[in-house]
Amino acid sequence: MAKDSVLDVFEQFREEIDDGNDRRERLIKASRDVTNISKKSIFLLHRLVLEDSSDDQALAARAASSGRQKLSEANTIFKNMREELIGDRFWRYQRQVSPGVQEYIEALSFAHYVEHHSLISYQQVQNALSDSDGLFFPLAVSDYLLGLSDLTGELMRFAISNISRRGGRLKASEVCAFVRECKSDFERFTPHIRDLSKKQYVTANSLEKIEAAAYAIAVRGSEYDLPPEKWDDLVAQVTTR
Amino acid sequence: MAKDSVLDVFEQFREEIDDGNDRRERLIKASRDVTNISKKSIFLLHRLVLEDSSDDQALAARAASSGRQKLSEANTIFKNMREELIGDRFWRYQRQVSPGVQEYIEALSFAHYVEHHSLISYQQVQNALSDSDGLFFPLAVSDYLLGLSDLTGELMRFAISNISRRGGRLKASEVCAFVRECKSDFERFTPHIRDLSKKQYVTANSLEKIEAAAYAIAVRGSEYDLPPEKWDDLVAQVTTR
Amino acid sequence: MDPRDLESLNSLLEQDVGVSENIKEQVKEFDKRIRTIVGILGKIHSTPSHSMPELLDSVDPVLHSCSEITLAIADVIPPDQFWRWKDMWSNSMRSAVYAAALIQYLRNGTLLSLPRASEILGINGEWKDRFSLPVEDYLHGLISMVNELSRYVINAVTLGQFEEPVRISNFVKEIFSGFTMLNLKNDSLRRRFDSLKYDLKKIEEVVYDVSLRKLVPANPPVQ
Amino acid sequence: MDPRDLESLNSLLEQDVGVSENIKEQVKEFDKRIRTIVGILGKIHSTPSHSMPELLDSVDPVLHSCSEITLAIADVIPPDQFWRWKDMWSNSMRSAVYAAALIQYLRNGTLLSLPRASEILGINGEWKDRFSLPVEDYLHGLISMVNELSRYVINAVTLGQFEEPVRISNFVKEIFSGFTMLNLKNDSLRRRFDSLKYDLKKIEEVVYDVSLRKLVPANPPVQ
Amino acid sequence: MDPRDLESLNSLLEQDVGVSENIKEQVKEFDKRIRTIVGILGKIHSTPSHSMPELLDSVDPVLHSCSEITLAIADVIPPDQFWRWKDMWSNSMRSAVYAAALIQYLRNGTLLSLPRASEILGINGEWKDRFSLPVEDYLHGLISMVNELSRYVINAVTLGQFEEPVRISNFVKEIFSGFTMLNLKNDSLRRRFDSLKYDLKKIEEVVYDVSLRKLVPANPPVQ
Amino acid sequence: MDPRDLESLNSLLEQDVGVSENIKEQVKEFDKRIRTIVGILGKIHSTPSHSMPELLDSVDPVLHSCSEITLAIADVIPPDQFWRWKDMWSNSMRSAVYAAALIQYLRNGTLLSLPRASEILGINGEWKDRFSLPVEDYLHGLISMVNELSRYVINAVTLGQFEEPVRISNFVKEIFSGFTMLNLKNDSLRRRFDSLKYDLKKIEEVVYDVSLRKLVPANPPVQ
Amino acid sequence: MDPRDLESLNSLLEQDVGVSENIKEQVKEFDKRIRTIVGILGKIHSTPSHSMPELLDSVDPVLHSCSEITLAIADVIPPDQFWRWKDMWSNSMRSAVYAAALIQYLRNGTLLSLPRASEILGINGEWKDRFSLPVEDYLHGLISMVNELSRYVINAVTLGQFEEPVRISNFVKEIFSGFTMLNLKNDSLRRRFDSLKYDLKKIEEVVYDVSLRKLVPANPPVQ
Amino acid sequence: MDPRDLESLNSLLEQDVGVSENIKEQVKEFDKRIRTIVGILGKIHSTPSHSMPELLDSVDPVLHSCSEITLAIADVIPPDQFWRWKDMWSNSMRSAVYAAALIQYLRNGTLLSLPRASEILGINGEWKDRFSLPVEDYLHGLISMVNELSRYVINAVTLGQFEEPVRISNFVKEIFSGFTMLNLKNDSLRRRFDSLKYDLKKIEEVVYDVSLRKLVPANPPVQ
Ligand SMILES: [Mn+2]
Ligand SMILES: [Mn+2]
Repeated sequence: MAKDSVLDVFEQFREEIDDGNDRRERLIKASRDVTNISKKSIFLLHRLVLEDSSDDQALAARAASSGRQKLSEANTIFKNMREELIGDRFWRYQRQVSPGVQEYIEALSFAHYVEHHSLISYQQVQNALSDSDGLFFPLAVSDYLLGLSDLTGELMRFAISNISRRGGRLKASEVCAFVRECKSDFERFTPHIRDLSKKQYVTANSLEKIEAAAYAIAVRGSEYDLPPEKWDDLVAQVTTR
Repeated sequence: MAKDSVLDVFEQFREEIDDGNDRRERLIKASRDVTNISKKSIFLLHRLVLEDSSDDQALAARAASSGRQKLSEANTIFKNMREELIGDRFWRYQRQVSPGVQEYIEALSFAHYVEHHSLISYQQVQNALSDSDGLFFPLAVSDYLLGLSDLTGELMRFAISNISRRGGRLKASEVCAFVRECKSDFERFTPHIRDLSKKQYVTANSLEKIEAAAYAIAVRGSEYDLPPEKWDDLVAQVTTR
Repeated sequence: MDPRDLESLNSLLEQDVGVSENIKEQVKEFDKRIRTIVGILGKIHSTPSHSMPELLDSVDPVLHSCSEITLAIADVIPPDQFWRWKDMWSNSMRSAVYAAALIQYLRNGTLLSLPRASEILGINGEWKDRFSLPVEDYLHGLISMVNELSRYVINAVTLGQFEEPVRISNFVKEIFSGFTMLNLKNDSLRRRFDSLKYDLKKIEEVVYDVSLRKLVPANPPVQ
Repeated sequence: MDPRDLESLNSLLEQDVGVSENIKEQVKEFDKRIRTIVGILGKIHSTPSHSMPELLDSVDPVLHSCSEITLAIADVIPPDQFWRWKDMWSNSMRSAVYAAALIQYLRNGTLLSLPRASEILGINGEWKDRFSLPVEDYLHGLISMVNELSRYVINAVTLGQFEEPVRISNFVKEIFSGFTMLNLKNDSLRRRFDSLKYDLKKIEEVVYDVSLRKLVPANPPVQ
Repeated sequence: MDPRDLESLNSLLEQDVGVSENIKEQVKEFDKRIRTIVGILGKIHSTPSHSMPELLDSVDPVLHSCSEITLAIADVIPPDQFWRWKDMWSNSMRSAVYAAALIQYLRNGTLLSLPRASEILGINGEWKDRFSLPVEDYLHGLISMVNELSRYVINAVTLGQFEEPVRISNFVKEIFSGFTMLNLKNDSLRRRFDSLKYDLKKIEEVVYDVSLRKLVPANPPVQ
Repeated sequence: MDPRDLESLNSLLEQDVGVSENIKEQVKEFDKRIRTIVGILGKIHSTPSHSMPELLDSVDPVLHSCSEITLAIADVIPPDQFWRWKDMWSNSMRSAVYAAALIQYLRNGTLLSLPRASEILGINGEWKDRFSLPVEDYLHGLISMVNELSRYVINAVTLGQFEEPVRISNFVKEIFSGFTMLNLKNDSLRRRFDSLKYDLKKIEEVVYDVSLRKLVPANPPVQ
Repeated sequence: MDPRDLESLNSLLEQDVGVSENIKEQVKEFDKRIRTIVGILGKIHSTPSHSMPELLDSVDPVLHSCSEITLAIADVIPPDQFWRWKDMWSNSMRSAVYAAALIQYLRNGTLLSLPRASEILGINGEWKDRFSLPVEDYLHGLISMVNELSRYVINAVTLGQFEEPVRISNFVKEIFSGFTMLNLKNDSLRRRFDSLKYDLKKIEEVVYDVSLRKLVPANPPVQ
Repeated sequence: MDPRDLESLNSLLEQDVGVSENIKEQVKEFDKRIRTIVGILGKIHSTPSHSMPELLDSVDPVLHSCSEITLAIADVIPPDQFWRWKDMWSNSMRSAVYAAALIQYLRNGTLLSLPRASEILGINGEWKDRFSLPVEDYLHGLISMVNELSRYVINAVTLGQFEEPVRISNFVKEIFSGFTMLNLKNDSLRRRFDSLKYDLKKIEEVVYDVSLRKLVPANPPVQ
């Protein structure tokens, strides 16, 4: 290469490198936005499920739908990211995108659990991450699992705040069983996914908190010779103003 | 407070907290943009000062002006931040803004050094950070000093890459003296500014690199009984094609 | 660096040192008073209802004297620099809010509002650029109060005051539902809000104990 | 989790494990060949010009055999997943570029271009979604070459080849000015670019030595 | 370097690489089985007593299959090099001991001894120079079992099995006082021993809860 | 370096090594005795009141033998260097204070004073420049005692000793309010002071449990 | 807690706080002076021999003023507590020794002894129980001086003072072999001793550079 | 826990403590001798060729006395446990190899082989299960020798021994290309191998310096 051609070639390199850096920067920003929306959606869900209601199932459906509504703002962002993540670009920028995607999955799976008492499937998350033109970008299995792993922390909060509401004790033991199963299901994935074993510790911790709460109820309840359904009524007589 | 009023009040709190978080987020993004522009400006300067030229001073002035030109993009961003940082807000969000400001000062002071061979003053940075309506936002002394401290690293690169150009050896010893003085001037500020002593280590490191380069020239030169001005000519006869 | 510039920078930094040392001095005194207040309030756990008013009254003078501190701090803070320095006294301020909120609840059964908290601590609304009570600190104070109430509930029952759990349970539920309105970052406030959930649960358990043992009449007087 | 979902996730992950182990196998072989190449090239420092062509020729077969590796890797990488796996062989790839660039310079005195490097390493332009030679890796390879040339300059003079420093100095200056065109992040490439500056400086010092001692004629033949 | 010396050095190094890769392969499989075992044992927390035997039986085949691993590892370890490589599988081994000890306790209420643990894991006493179960690993396994039991106690009570706490409390106390007698050097084992104290306290609290509420017949633990 | 200077520097350094090794030896023995003491005291949790005196008496000889250690340490410490070396035995010393304080409380229901603690451990008031019991270590010992009492309360109730919680609750409240008055700097002592609050809360819960169930005569704690 | 005991505990703790704050105040001032000294000494690297005496003389007043600090600290330290507080000013003290040693070498080419260092810093031999200069701090100061000299050698040559390297090389070799004789325990001093070896190598390279180029009269170092 | 089991566990643990303390004692002595050896070898840098034999001879007795240490260690190591304890003396052993290799090179210009190193250090081939010289430690020792030679080259030239660089350059090149052939795993040895490359480069620069100045007869190094 002659000197000028060296400069020309490096100028091309510069453009390529700058393009990559600028795109990385845009994606980091988009990912932060998605994270914020998802966090708000999680708080909204926590708030809504505690509203007074006579029909628990209806309340849950309403809450989940509002949560998803809020999350749809993230979908708009994802849609805009499609171009940036086309072809081999997704894996090139996966590390930048992944925090937002994981938080989104945490929120989405929380809404799903509130409504259906079950784990959202990989396919269902993919459906959420697509429009009529198909997927916005590939869904990494690691993002799916790490997002779900974070869900267990929110479920712990959900169980604890529900516990002193009517029917909350039942809900807590449901969540307890659910989180226990999650933990055990995720165990086999830990060798494949970096950071998952660290998150399994967090899950174990949340699980123990829920178990402790369930224990406290059981112990206190066992002392009284009353069917649990009656407790709430008895207490209600005292506490309603 | 009655229950409803509690909720009303907390709803106000929510708005206040959300406002704060959203503003913080916007400022983080703006700061990242400023950082990127500043980094590009620094590279531009490094590139321009190495161009072939017969008039060193003119070349330097041209380079500095191009660097500042690039930096003016950051000024547009700063201008937009003015509203966000008005009144007591500046200190509230200083930590978010400061990385961008420091990188900007690094770039600005580099342009200044290239042109004037001197340290840009606090007042001069303030002037750069204002328009006809005054300062965009207050300039923290810590940002000023930490930005300048980073400058010494760029000056080290500047000195080393210049060293094998005509007149570069003189420039290197100028930079050496300048960085040595910076280090000694900054010393008294270290108790007041967190992180400055860590950066002083980096400066000491850069300084030693420049000193080593100056030493190598001196040692090699001393062996030959020639005035240094003649070296370049002698070498030029050999290397020009 | 130009010697004059050097000098002027140095004088700017020395000014900051002056502000900081002034505040440090005040905060030391603030902490001392807070320690006294917290010490006295520690006695609520063994104080029967009828002696409570007297105990609470004994805190008032010290608590009100805190307004001397806030005034002194506000005086040394340069305009618009509130947020620059506030970390230095946040902890003390939160404890002050805690104390004020606890006293108000134990006296009237009501929740201390943020403006009222500011007022008690002598924070002048006109100082806005130099001193105010941020929402976060107020909320931290409330959570500390709930933490303490969850302990108080236990001791009240031990002292035979069986109606306290139900009253406090209702009060804390109200605060809890306020907190659910907020979107918190993963910060200390969120962690402490989680702790509030446990307090609420614990208080509820006491309510169960006294209800199921019928230690409390079925329909307490509306507050 | 639904057992079928569990199974399907697991099979996705197992697939990845398969890819990864396949690549690991190839990289091990890649490294071995690179080690051989680097071993041979280590001899340039004690090889006089006239024996250089022979030495360089002896590297060719091993270097060309690397295209077997790139082919094998490209074969196992799923479409569009190039960037997911590339860290596994980046180091080897950079060394391969280093070797190819060094050979080309020592043979022809010219700079290896990125497309030519790809070609030598058997990277097919049509694999774009599964395998390519990223600019960063190419640039790392060039810097390694300059590092080696700065050592070679010294040894060439020791061997009495006084014209080498000037030639190499010009070549490296060209590369250096290419690098100044780039906006680099604070990453390993920037750090290594800094090292390039030192190499250039060191080569220049040798040029001084031979010029001032008049060991080299004033106007060497234009290349 | 003398080529023959070089040859012999390299063959020594290659051997080590071979051993290491062989072991790595086995450990990967070991881990997989351990994870399966741990996964199943996780269900004890929601399993009522009457279904426990069945659950424990379902672990047996996997646990016994671990002896294939120990055999395979013992086979590749050169004589006298047990201690060189053992860190590679210590964690898995400790988990295996944990599982075996937990199963034995839940089945018979007795403590697994070190020789019995070796036997279950298929460790042949004649391998002494190539494979054994070090005391430290055995003890780590026991501590893990106690950690798990302290959680199990909680969940057993939740399931209404009120007699478990007292039984487990006695078992753990015995282990605890055993550990107190041991001369543990100040290392990871010592740190984990502290966790034992914490577990014991937790279990005592459960015993307290059920005794207080007369959910078990009054029967003060034997001294 | 001037040989004489060198000599004197080295002899200074050697002296320090000597002191340090001497102390290490003693501390090893100290630790051993402390381990025995702590081991015996661990039995208080399953010892009914009537056998307690006998248990406590059995600790006395070992505890008193610790004065041999303090004497031996004091002997090797050069004048004025107490604070240089004390970290080496602080932990053991704190445990000794803990044991002495626990024994005194369980015997007489009273709090061990600092001078009395010194005396029991055989610390001679005249050693002031070479050995003393610093306030901090004394306070650490007291906190450890409270930590243990919070566990003891639980087990006492399990053993049917329902009057213990109220007694201990009063004792710990007194210590707690004593600590509240102290101006603790923000260090490890402050952190452990928080654990005291937690212990107190736990003891109060036990008092609540036994009061609620009328297992003790209604008798509101003295203020 | 007995109120009188409490009183005495608290007064002990308050005393410590007082001592600590007093020292902190002094250390702040100490640091300021040290920083001034270090700032001035930074100029040795650009000062030609003939201006050196003047530069060094300008440090003297500040350095001597440090004796005010040592006096002030010694005054507030209670008898026998030197080792309790000394970490608060060790760093400053080491820098002071560094400065004094560097000045003495640059003036006379001799090594500052420990007693002379104490004297310069105004440390009174009679304060032994309250203030002294520990060997470790003295040695740290010497190592810092060597670190600085290894940099000075480079800059001296740049300034054309070709005789410096050989002189300094001999001086540093002497110090180095002195350190080799010392029985350093495996701590920070040992680690810094390794840096000395690195400095020595650096200085030897400079000596090599000037000898090779015959910039100094051939004069092999004395063995 | 079964008392007999406990007994046997404890005796196993006690044995280990015994072994460990025995070794610690020996290693302390080993280190002392190594320090002496390294101290003497430090003088090679200022020793002219003709006095070198005498200097090297003076090391021999100390070096040979190290075989007492290896014997003593081998004696206390239980069969098969070499790899369990070897980290305790690896550093000393590497230094011993370094010393032996350096001496052999300076005496004969030849490379110390692994078997010969074992022999010098008194390691008996029959101890295989209790004591041997692992390849890694031998190689670490060689690298340290090269590090030292790169410093020696500089000082030799300063002393006017211009023929040393070329000789040493050839020797180091041979070692370097030996290492290139070895399959080093990515560990500390690999990292230190990089330092070797750096040393070689430095030695080549010295060769350059002396060749350029015609201080040695032109004589291109043999390939
Ligand atoms: Mn979350
Ligand atoms: Mn920079």
